[in-house]
Amino acid sequence: MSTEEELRAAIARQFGRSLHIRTLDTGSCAVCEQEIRLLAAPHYDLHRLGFFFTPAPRHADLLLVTGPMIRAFEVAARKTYDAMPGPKVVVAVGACALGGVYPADPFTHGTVDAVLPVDVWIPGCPPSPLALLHGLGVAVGRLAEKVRDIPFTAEDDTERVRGAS
Amino acid sequence: MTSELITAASRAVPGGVTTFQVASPDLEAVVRDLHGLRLADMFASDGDTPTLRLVWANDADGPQSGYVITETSIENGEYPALSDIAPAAFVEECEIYEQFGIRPASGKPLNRIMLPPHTGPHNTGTQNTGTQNTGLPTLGHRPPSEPEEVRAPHTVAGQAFEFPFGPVRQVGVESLYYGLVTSGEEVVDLYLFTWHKHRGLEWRLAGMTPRQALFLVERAEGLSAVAMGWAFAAAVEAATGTRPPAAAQRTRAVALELERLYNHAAAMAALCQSTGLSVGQSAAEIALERLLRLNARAFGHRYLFGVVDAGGAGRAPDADAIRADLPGAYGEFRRAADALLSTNSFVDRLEATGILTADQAGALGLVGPVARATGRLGDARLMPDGPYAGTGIAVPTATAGDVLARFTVMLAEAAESVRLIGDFIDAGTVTGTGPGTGELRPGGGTGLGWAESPRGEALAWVALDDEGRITRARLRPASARNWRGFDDACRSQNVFTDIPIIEASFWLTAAGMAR
Amino acid sequence: MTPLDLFYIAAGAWAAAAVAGLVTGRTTGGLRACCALSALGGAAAAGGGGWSLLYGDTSVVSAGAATLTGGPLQLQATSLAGVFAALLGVVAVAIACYAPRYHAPSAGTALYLAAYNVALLGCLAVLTAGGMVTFLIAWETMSLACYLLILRHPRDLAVARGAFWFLALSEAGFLLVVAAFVILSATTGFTTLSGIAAHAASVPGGWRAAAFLLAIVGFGFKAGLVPLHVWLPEAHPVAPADGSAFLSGVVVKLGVYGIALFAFRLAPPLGTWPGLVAMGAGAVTAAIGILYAMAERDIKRFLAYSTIENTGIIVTAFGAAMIFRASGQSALWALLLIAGIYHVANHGCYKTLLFLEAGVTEHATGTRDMDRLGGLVHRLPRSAVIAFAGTLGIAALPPLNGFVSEWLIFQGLFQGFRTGSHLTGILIVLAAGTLGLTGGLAIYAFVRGFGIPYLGMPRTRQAAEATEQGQPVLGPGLLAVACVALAVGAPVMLAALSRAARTVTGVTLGPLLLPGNLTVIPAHTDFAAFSPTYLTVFLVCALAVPLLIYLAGRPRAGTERVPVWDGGIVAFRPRMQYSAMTFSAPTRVTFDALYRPSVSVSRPSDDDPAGRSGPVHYAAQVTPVFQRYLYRPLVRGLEWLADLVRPVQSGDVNLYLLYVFAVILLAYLLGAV
Amino acid sequence: MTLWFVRGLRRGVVTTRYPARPEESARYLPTPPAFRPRALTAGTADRLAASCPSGALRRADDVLVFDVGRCTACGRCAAEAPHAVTTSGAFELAATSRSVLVKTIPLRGETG
Repeated sequence: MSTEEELRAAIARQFGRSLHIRTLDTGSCAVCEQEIRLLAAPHYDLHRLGFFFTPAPRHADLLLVTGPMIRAFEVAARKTYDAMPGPKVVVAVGACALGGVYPADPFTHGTVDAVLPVDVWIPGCPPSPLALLHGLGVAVGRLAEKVRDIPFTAEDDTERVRGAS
Repeated sequence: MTSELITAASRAVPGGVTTFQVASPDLEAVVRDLHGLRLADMFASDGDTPTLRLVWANDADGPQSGYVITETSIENGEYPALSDIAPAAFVEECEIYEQFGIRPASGKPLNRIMLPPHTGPHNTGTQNTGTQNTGLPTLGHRPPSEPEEVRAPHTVAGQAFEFPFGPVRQVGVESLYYGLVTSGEEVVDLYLFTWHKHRGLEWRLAGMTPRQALFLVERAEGLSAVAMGWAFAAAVEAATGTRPPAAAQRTRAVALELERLYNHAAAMAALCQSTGLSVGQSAAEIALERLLRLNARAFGHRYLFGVVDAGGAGRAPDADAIRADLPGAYGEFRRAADALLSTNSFVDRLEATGILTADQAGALGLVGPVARATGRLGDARLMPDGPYAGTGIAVPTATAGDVLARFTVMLAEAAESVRLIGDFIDAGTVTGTGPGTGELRPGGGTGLGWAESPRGEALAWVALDDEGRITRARLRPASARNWRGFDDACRSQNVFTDIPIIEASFWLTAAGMAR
Repeated sequence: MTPLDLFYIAAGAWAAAAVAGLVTGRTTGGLRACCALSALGGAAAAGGGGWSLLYGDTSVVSAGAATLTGGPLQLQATSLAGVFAALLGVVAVAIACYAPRYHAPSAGTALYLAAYNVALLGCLAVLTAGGMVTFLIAWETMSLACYLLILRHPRDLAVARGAFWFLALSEAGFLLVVAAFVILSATTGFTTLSGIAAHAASVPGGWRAAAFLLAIVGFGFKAGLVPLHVWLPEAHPVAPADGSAFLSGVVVKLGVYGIALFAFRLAPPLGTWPGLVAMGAGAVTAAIGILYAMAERDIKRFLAYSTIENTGIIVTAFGAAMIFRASGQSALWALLLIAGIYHVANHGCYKTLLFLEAGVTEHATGTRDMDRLGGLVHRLPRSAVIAFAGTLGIAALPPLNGFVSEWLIFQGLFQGFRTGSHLTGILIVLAAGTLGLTGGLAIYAFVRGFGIPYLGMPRTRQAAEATEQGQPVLGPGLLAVACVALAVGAPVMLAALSRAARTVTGVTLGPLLLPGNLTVIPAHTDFAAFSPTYLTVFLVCALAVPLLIYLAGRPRAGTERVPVWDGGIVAFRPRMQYSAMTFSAPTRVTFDALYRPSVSVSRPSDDDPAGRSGPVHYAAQVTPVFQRYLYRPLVRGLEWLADLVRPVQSGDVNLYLLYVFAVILLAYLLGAV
Repeated sequence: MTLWFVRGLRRGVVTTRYPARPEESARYLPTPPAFRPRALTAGTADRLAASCPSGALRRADDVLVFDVGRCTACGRCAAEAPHAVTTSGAFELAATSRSVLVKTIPLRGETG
């Protein structure tokens, strides 16, 4: 198995049961934050899955990053990442963080992975709490990544299209 | 001249907006005379000579309500110091200086609002150098500023010390830097930096078509996407002389009221969290989630992005879904609210906390529930020429000005929103595509647009060139207004633990402040 | 050969030093020579003091030529004064090591050194005075010399005011002291202290009590008993560092000596209530002293108030000792006397040390304001270590010396129930409670007093650029060693003290206090016990354990160094750390009745929203209650009185002749009656 | 507090069973588009790319490159060419590598 798969297996061993999450807003429009807050709400209750929010990066295993990574915020982002003990996972959340809304320009880097080493990408504007739950599961290697097999072609088209990867 | 202005300000105008040219010398006198009105916004636009625009709102429940815009062209890079007469102008004076390099004549030191001290690896939330070494583009001429001229908002002197808080704060909240200046016991002062989130939206919008722009405008403050989008769309429509179909307007209104509902539910959850009442938070979040699912079912988006379109409505509500789910979702909201109001430990924390007086709200030009909780009547839905015209909308107010007053105002607004949604749906709405959506008329011009976001009046002003592309767009979400009342509210008591409660009751976003 | 001979040597050396200072103080070499002589005198005095502890009281000898009074000086070395003399010597040596680097040679320095050595001489004379006239002369000499050494920079108004406060109050005190002596000598018919002491018992108790009360007030002015303390915070900051060290380390202690002299040698036997008076005064002084220290930003004012607190602790111990004596608990009487004297020695050492370090800080940074300092531990490492030792001592934390004496005092007070009388028992325990509060606040105050200037980040450029180059280290270092010695060698010290105390108390406390094996027992075996020596050893070892573990574990544990989590701001700013005033804000708020704090918040303009344009200035001032509400009216009254009698002073010679005539006439009439 | 206790009991459980069971409310979530290759011509692809505000769509000569990561599910492409675009209904889009999110859609539409 490839080194990446080994890494995923290691993370699954490390974090499979319990994992602490720190969030980081690098310039979002406040909607991704709302969805992340709702993860702890009764409807989704991520604690039942062994995920917990922690305000201190020192105790965090996973960093949920939203927003297009404003350049003025770069230092704070790096410091937050550095403050986390290894092994650590970075999850880029939302279209902003994936480069969908802002280009790389004097104000923003445009994407999170321009500054932080992203491990998991969660699309969506905003990604719904369900999408976030799935993403967290993928991040800790507990859920299978599905998007690899979705062709994004309509059903009436019989012939499957290989993904770019 | 000014008397003419006053009469104009108190006269019903088709479209609700009157514009006047004011020469730079007599601007000060005009501001003195218009001081009875609320200074809603102030911005500049670049040209051969930069133009300074002041937007005055006449908050009244009646035909005389409306906006007055004064246009003044600035020759020598200076204009009379307006913030000495109308304190609400101070933030914009600073912003305009950052962006255009024109400043009030009084040499009063200006604060840093939008542009970070300097970008690059050594940017800090707190240190400060001149704007000229931020490598960021500005809307106008780069200000000719020495570092000491644009200074950090506060430097602590004497025996107090600054408690640094942020920009990376607790989980699931936006990045925001508080400087809490304290003597160890009392809150001497409190200020905030939001430039960590400045995305240069007004700079980006220049050169876009309105439809492209809307995509970003909705994301200026995602939690009031409908209001901001509607204000912007209305501005564009005013600029092009487009009359959006009434059905499309009603669609927008339905979305706007749904937005108000879910925001007030979220504010309620935040209030419970800040007071440590987890059960109440859970109850509020159940209501919030159900309202968001209602949004998704009715408009296809949990946060109602893409509902507003330039000249019409981009998405149509599923009226049956709303009729089916709204009562249940609002029932959750109502039950949670009632339970909270009958929980003394909760109400006691809210009572007499974070008090703002009506005078403060007026001086700072505050809007929305924050202002209405002090007894000021100000609601963009009362302005003429909207879908609300015939609805006999009731604007709830309170007088205490504390957190509890804001909370009760929000609850009353939620009830009113439910009624309005019902009325609008019964009156009929339209689908996003096809006839009735409304198309933008070609051509250029300038226009002002407004909508009442859950946080208060959202304003937008655009100037379009003849191809209909944006030359200057001004976005002013309610958050850009109300943060300036935050430190006064925090200083009204000297209890640190009240600050999160006050923040929750303001329910603002850093994104809206920074744009 | 008696301790007196050593004292003669000391006196000679200091006299010579005074002259040398006056003559050669302008040159570096001369400065050094003067200080060398001064150090020699100090060594001799220390030796003499130590010796007189073991030697007992010498006989009264008449020395020197005729004095102002016509009679010769009467000298006597007593065990009671021994500790004070030894302390005087040690402090003199330390300051002598410190001064050459602290003072720049100049005319002012020359005068200062002369005055300083004369003051040393005066102190020694006070401690060796065998007769009341000698005592009074010596006392006045010391006071005037101290006035001169405070007045180092007479052009400065603040200096002049501070010096004047000192002079005025010590003169006021002097009159009362004279009255006290006159009462005793008139009633006993003796002028030698030993004579008075021997025959005091025959005097009616009312006279003795009156003499004692006059004495405690009179000496209280010097010792700094509240409300007679106001000169300390005024004079200490303006005097040179070693001068204020001398004031706090020795001069204040002489006031305490005077109180002890009357309480235990001259005035007794006294009843219970004078003891209660002394104890109450001491407890109040201790509490108020530390509370005011808490509100000070100026390091030296802070230390001055802390001196007031320690005086209070000592006087409380003495008062309790008097009570126990009156109630026949001679063991506890001796214990508290010893504990009080021990605390005198301890406080003399670490307070001198701290004042000297305050001088170092002021020289290195140019300010005494805690809120303008910070981070000095990195700039002045050696001074920081020494100051830390002194801070541990004064905060009464083991293993340093302050802990030993305060422990003994508390143990003595806790046995108040042994007086038999419930009321006195309760009152003594109340005093113990007050001292408990004081001790807690003292730790709080000195966490602040050390943490704000030495730890954290520098708050000003001066603090950031401070350097240890050419700063004196030896003197304070010596005192730090003394502090440690007083802690580790506590059993030895206590043995010597108990022996010395025998000359006053008559009881031999030795076995009761020290049953051997370095353990200390507060007079009653069933009560408590501890061993300062073992405690020190243990604490040092305990400190070593984690260190060893760390050193042992370091290679294996893979450590990753990351900066402190600061919420994402790039750098903490100095303005983001606790300042002296904010640190003490809770106390200021709790005791605002005492502080009468006045807070002022000034903004450039109050209606600038979203951030005032410009700095927000916050200032909290504390009203010195006693200056304002006690002394100011007093001074006003005096001025009013002076206005009344001014007409008498017309300047007309004939009128004055008339006065003379009238007085003579009056005298004749009285004679005739 | 008893009030809240009773409320909670009466309210019952609202928590979803996801990921153990599928979540019903997911049906209403906005999801990225799915494309009908047979309806896609080069011209359509260009129009779609032009209509996309987030730059998630672009045409590389004979394929439509769809970056799911940048898609905001705004639905403007569906509005632009309803016959060629429908919604994918997929919301579980988390990817462990960025490239997985970039899809290429063949253009099978008959041109001309």
